Amino acid sequence: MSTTRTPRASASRSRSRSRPDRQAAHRRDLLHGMLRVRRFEERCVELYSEARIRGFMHLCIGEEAVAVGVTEALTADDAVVSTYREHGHALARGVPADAVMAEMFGKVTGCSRGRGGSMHLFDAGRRFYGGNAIVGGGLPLAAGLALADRMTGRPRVTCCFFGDGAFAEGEFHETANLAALWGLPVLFVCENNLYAMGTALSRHQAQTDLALRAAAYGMVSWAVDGMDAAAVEDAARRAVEGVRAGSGPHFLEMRTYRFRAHSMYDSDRYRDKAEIERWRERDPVELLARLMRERGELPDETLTGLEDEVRAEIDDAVRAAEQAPEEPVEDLLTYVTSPPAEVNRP
Amino acid sequence: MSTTRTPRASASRSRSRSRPDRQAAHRRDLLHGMLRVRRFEERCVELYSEARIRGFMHLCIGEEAVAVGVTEALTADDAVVSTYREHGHALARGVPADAVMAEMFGKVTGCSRGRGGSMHLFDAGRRFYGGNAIVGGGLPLAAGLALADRMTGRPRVTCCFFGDGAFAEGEFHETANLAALWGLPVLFVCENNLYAMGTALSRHQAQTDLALRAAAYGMVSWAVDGMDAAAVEDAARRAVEGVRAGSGPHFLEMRTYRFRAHSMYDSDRYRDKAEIERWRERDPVELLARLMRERGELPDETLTGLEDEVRAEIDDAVRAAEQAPEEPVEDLLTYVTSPPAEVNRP
Amino acid sequence: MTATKTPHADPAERKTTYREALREALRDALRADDRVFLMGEDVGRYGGCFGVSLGLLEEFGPDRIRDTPLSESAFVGAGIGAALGGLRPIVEIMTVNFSLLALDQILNNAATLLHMSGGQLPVPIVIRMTTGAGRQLGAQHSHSLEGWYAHIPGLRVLAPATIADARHLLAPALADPDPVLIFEHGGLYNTSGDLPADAGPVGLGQAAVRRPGTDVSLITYGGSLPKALTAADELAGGGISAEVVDLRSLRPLDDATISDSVARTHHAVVVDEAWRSGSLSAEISARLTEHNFYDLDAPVERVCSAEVPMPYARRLEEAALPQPGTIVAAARRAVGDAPDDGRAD
Amino acid sequence: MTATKTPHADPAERKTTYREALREALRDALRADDRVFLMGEDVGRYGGCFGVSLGLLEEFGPDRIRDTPLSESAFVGAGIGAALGGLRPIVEIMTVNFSLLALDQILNNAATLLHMSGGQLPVPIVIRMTTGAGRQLGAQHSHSLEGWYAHIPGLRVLAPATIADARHLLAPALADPDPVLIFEHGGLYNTSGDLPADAGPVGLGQAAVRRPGTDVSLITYGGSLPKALTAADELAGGGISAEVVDLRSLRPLDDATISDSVARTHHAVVVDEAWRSGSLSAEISARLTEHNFYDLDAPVERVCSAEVPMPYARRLEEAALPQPGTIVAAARRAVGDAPDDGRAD
Ligand SMILES: Cc1ncc(C[n+]2csc(CCOP(=O)(O)OP(=O)(O)O)c2C)c(N)n1
Ligand SMILES: Cc1ncc(C[n+]2csc(CCOP(=O)(O)OP(=O)(O)O)c2C)c(N)n1
Ligand SMILES: [Mg+2]
Ligand SMILES: [Mg+2]
Repeated sequence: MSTTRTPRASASRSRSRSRPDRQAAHRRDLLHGMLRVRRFEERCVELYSEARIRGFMHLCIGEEAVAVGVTEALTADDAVVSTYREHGHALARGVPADAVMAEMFGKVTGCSRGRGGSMHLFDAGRRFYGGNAIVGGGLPLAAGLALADRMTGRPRVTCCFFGDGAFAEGEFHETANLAALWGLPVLFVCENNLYAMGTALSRHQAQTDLALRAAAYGMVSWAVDGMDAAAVEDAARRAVEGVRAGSGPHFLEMRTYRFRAHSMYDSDRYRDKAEIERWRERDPVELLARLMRERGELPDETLTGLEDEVRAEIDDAVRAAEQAPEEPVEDLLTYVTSPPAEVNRP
Repeated sequence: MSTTRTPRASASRSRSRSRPDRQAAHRRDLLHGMLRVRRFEERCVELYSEARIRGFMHLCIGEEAVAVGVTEALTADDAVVSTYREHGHALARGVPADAVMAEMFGKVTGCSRGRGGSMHLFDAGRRFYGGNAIVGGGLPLAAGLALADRMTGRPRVTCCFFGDGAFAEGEFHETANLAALWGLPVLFVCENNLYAMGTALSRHQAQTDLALRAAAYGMVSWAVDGMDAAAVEDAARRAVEGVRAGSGPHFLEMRTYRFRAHSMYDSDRYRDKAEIERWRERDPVELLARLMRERGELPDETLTGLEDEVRAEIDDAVRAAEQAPEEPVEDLLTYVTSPPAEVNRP
Repeated sequence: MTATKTPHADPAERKTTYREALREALRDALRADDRVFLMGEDVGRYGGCFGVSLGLLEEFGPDRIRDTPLSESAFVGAGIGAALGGLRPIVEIMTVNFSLLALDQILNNAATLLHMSGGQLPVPIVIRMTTGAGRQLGAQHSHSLEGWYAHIPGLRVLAPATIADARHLLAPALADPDPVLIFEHGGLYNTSGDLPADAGPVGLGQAAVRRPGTDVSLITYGGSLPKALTAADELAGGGISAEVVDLRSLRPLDDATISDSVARTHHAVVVDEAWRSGSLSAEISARLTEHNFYDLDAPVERVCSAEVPMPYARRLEEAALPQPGTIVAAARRAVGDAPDDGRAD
Repeated sequence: MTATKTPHADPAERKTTYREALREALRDALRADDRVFLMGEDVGRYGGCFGVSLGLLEEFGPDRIRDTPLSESAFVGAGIGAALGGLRPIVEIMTVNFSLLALDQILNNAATLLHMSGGQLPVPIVIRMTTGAGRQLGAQHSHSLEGWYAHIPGLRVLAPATIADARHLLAPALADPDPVLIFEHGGLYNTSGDLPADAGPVGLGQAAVRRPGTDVSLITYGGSLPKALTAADELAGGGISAEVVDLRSLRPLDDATISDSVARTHHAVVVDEAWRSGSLSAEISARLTEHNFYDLDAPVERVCSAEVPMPYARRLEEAALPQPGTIVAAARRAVGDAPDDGRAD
């Protein structure tokens, strides 16, 4: 197992320092969080081309600010429901990099014991409920988790990530109505990266202002610059506060972009190179690093230190994943149903 | 077969008279249309209690102005897609009363040869596409019919009726987006009768202003007094014009009310008697009759004449249905697939 | 929220209906465990579309007898989420026909999360729905699709056919940590009879021999059970002793009970209201071939619905469905006691 | 819009892939009939999620190669409506897993409208989708649910397993006035081979004997055909002559071809990638019992997928699926040539 630190799910940190210091330290944490996701996924690309990772794999490179910024605003008690493009969400949530990597290797030490793969990361202890590869399929789950909290009076928030493409699925609309109608503590985070696979937003949505449309359900709803980690975190904090205070579901449209193709199989023929370049200029990692440099908060050795730390963590994760055993074939049918012993638990 | 006249699907009539005369005659036609539906359904109640009609039966008593007013605005080439509460739509569209009655008797002369019953009336010749008992299930069909017209350049409109309850189903939202995105010639007519079975609008919709919510798809969208046949017709004409002119789907929220229970099995315990009474004061048949009386257009003998005509038509329909044969049991499997001879048709 | 109250104890044997037995089971479950709630379209103010939950709203309030908008996928999925969140939801879908709108949630989430998460996420949900034909409700309200659900690993599928099962299957279903689907045949709600006082909780996964016999096994479930029992009476009149096996559990199937019966009778008729091709009857026939090949003296017979969208007209609907008469004919064919005409498939 | 152009004529036999054969069939259909169009998620600019429709947008334009939003129910239903409106839509659903979101439309509208309207409304739609496992795509992208569709009266269900069928099944499917579903196994897209020049249009509803044999019938379809052929090779090495029957049509089933084969071989193994319980393999086994009871010398064997949400890990996935080795073992058991250990269900 890796010994490098993983970000805490809790939002409170560095309380003892002075405010500017705290802010600088917090920015470093955000940068570290995004670098972890970025470098992790870059390594995944290599491993995929070596066929050590298989199946479908979707990268969130370019969208790291959303994963890291939103997760910052959650506490350990809150829940996260995600999609098949969820490496970033899982890592930011605190699922250990080696558990994620081992999962992608199909090993028993993976966070889903190798049964899930890239699209199905789970970590019940961290209330990370996947990893759903049916577009829109996680949304009702989030409403249900929130309903359980509401009915038991627990002041928790359930955060649900989904894409702009999911906004066209009936399941989104049914869930939005249900959550708004019942005032459920759900934070809807729509990662609007302008494409659903090869289909541009304007070719899959009659009205492309998604925040406005969510507002039609009577939810508090904002559009956010999803390339600016601090802006994401700010918006998420305000929204989480509102949700936790009982004012019902909130909706955040995160305006972001994926720098890579939809999946490892996609030759990306539907996007303009110039468009990609334009968005790369707003690379969330670069953007934050630039700000920190301007403020003198990012001396070269700090960045090198972060990169080293991240690299070590990922190296460890890959090494551990390589060495880990696979689930024995005899256990194929385990977990199809719960073990009989558990049948009578309360 | 009945020999009494059935209303024409075409909107043009009485062109030769003077304008006030024409308007009066048109009001009489509207009144006649609504009376036909009202009396037909009242007879259905009797026949149901005699067990001559079976299955589920849903009445539109109280909502006749919507069926009659909207249908007035359509031409014979336009298409209608409806729900399980569709007696009124079918009759107004020109499906003969005896074909509808025979269908409810399960007879071979029924408009679906007795295979459909009350919830599944069809008449391909009149482009009446049912009769759908899955809430929301007709909506995508309407989009598809409209798509066929668009792709072939036919200037037709497809009118789709559905309830407020259907507005919560994902299928409505997927279809609304598709129709608006592709600019399809669909007229969405939402019969908002304030209840989905026993569930009041405010307990199934987070935001109850349905016209406003439809507008979020970028559709032209109005709320209409669904108890006023002339207002319904006016709105429908304007909307049909817009749709036919190519400005994409239009949405009409018809504010109406069902005076009867949801179905013959419903004991209507969820509605306030006073609420029902308030709405009965705006009975669409009474409302129009009152207006006509005030304008001196409805001498007693005219009303009696209309009632007699309607009664004769329904009597004939019942008699014919009683005498008609049932489909022989040997033909049970006919129409599961098309006859082989048709396989090579163009 | 913890389970504190004790379940309501039954008085002596008494007359009741299938519908009331279901309601009592719900009431007991709601009383026994605060985590249990009922959710679905019109379960509350309307009183349940088939009247099953009538009166429960008044006793348990709108939070626990929760009316939902018309959005099958969202509220079934929300039930799954609520189960993940520690509650014990009972979700009602009005009929199996509408459950198709929620099938993605049931298959891809409820049935799959436990395995896909490597054992982390059991989903203790109960989903109830009406199935079946016979009330002239036409092609969109009458089908028997429970066999599809019985195909899905990770689910348990139950079909109470008797008043006692209606009363006593819910508690073990709720106690099960995995998703359980309960199919109630619409034709059974009004059936009335005695609820034995001693009928206790039922073990899940066990078929029941409803009538012992020696010549032929009539294997059935749900709404077809009364028809099979009627057929058995008639067969007895003709000197054929039919054993009637009620599956009760459609997944897993109780292979032992089925197999034992056929090992004794050497003839089998499977009665299943679903469309014949690809119905559960096929699975039972296939298993009989696998387990009882050398016991069988004749081909396994199947009495199923005609492969037609259910027509409204009464005579057509009757002709489309299994009936005591067609069961009798099939049993006669199976035991070799039939004029060679009556094959009605 | 009428059908005017003549279909593109094939040159002599040539090498191609299953994917290209599907694409050629689409291209032909689009050229031959203006009423034909292709609609689905990412069929256009993306080039089709498995590359089948690559290049068609450029030839036929965005009206006829129509990208849809992610809304399976609406665009499948719109296809049904367009068919009612006189067009000949080909609707692509990316995979059978996502088709559950459109199942209501397929069952309650496409399959039902003709009958429910008393014969007035045929629905000439073709719906294509990918099925099957083997590519480590996990539990939400790997299942074989085509057996469910084969249960539905009013539908035709096809499963092209060869390059020739990929090339030649679409035209008759489009000519059929009723809804036709075509299942393409994801593992077949990259298979390459010769497309015979003389392979003409295929009659719908006919199974094909892909390899004649005398000792045992291996009955299969789709992605399992290559595995069955490999198994037959291996069996031949061991002196067992296996006949391989490719169903091609899952509804209706070609009873005559299946039954004839087993009447000759007296032993049957059904290979079906779906979960065993309630799969199409059960229907075939049941029918063999009904039609070939006295021909069968041993129980019908079934080789199916393990009843588990498909796991990601390669070895687990391989273990969950039918493989040539498990087919060989089942065939040996069937003909009584097996050590009594290998039963792998
Ligand atoms: C119901 C369903 N339909 C189709 C797919 C195939 N698919 C996977 S991802 C995707 C695009 C989703 O786009 P979006 O929601 O914007 O998320 P993004 O991939 O951009 O993060 C599609 C069509 C699927 N997985 N599920
Ligand atoms: C998908 C689906 N879910 C549930 C039902 C049962 N059901 C039939 S009508 C109805 C209420 C529909 O309300 P609304 O759309 O407002 O139409 P109304 O009956 O008021 O005309 C319900 C719940 C159904 N037929 N289909
Ligand atoms: Mg996107
Ligand atoms: Mg309503």
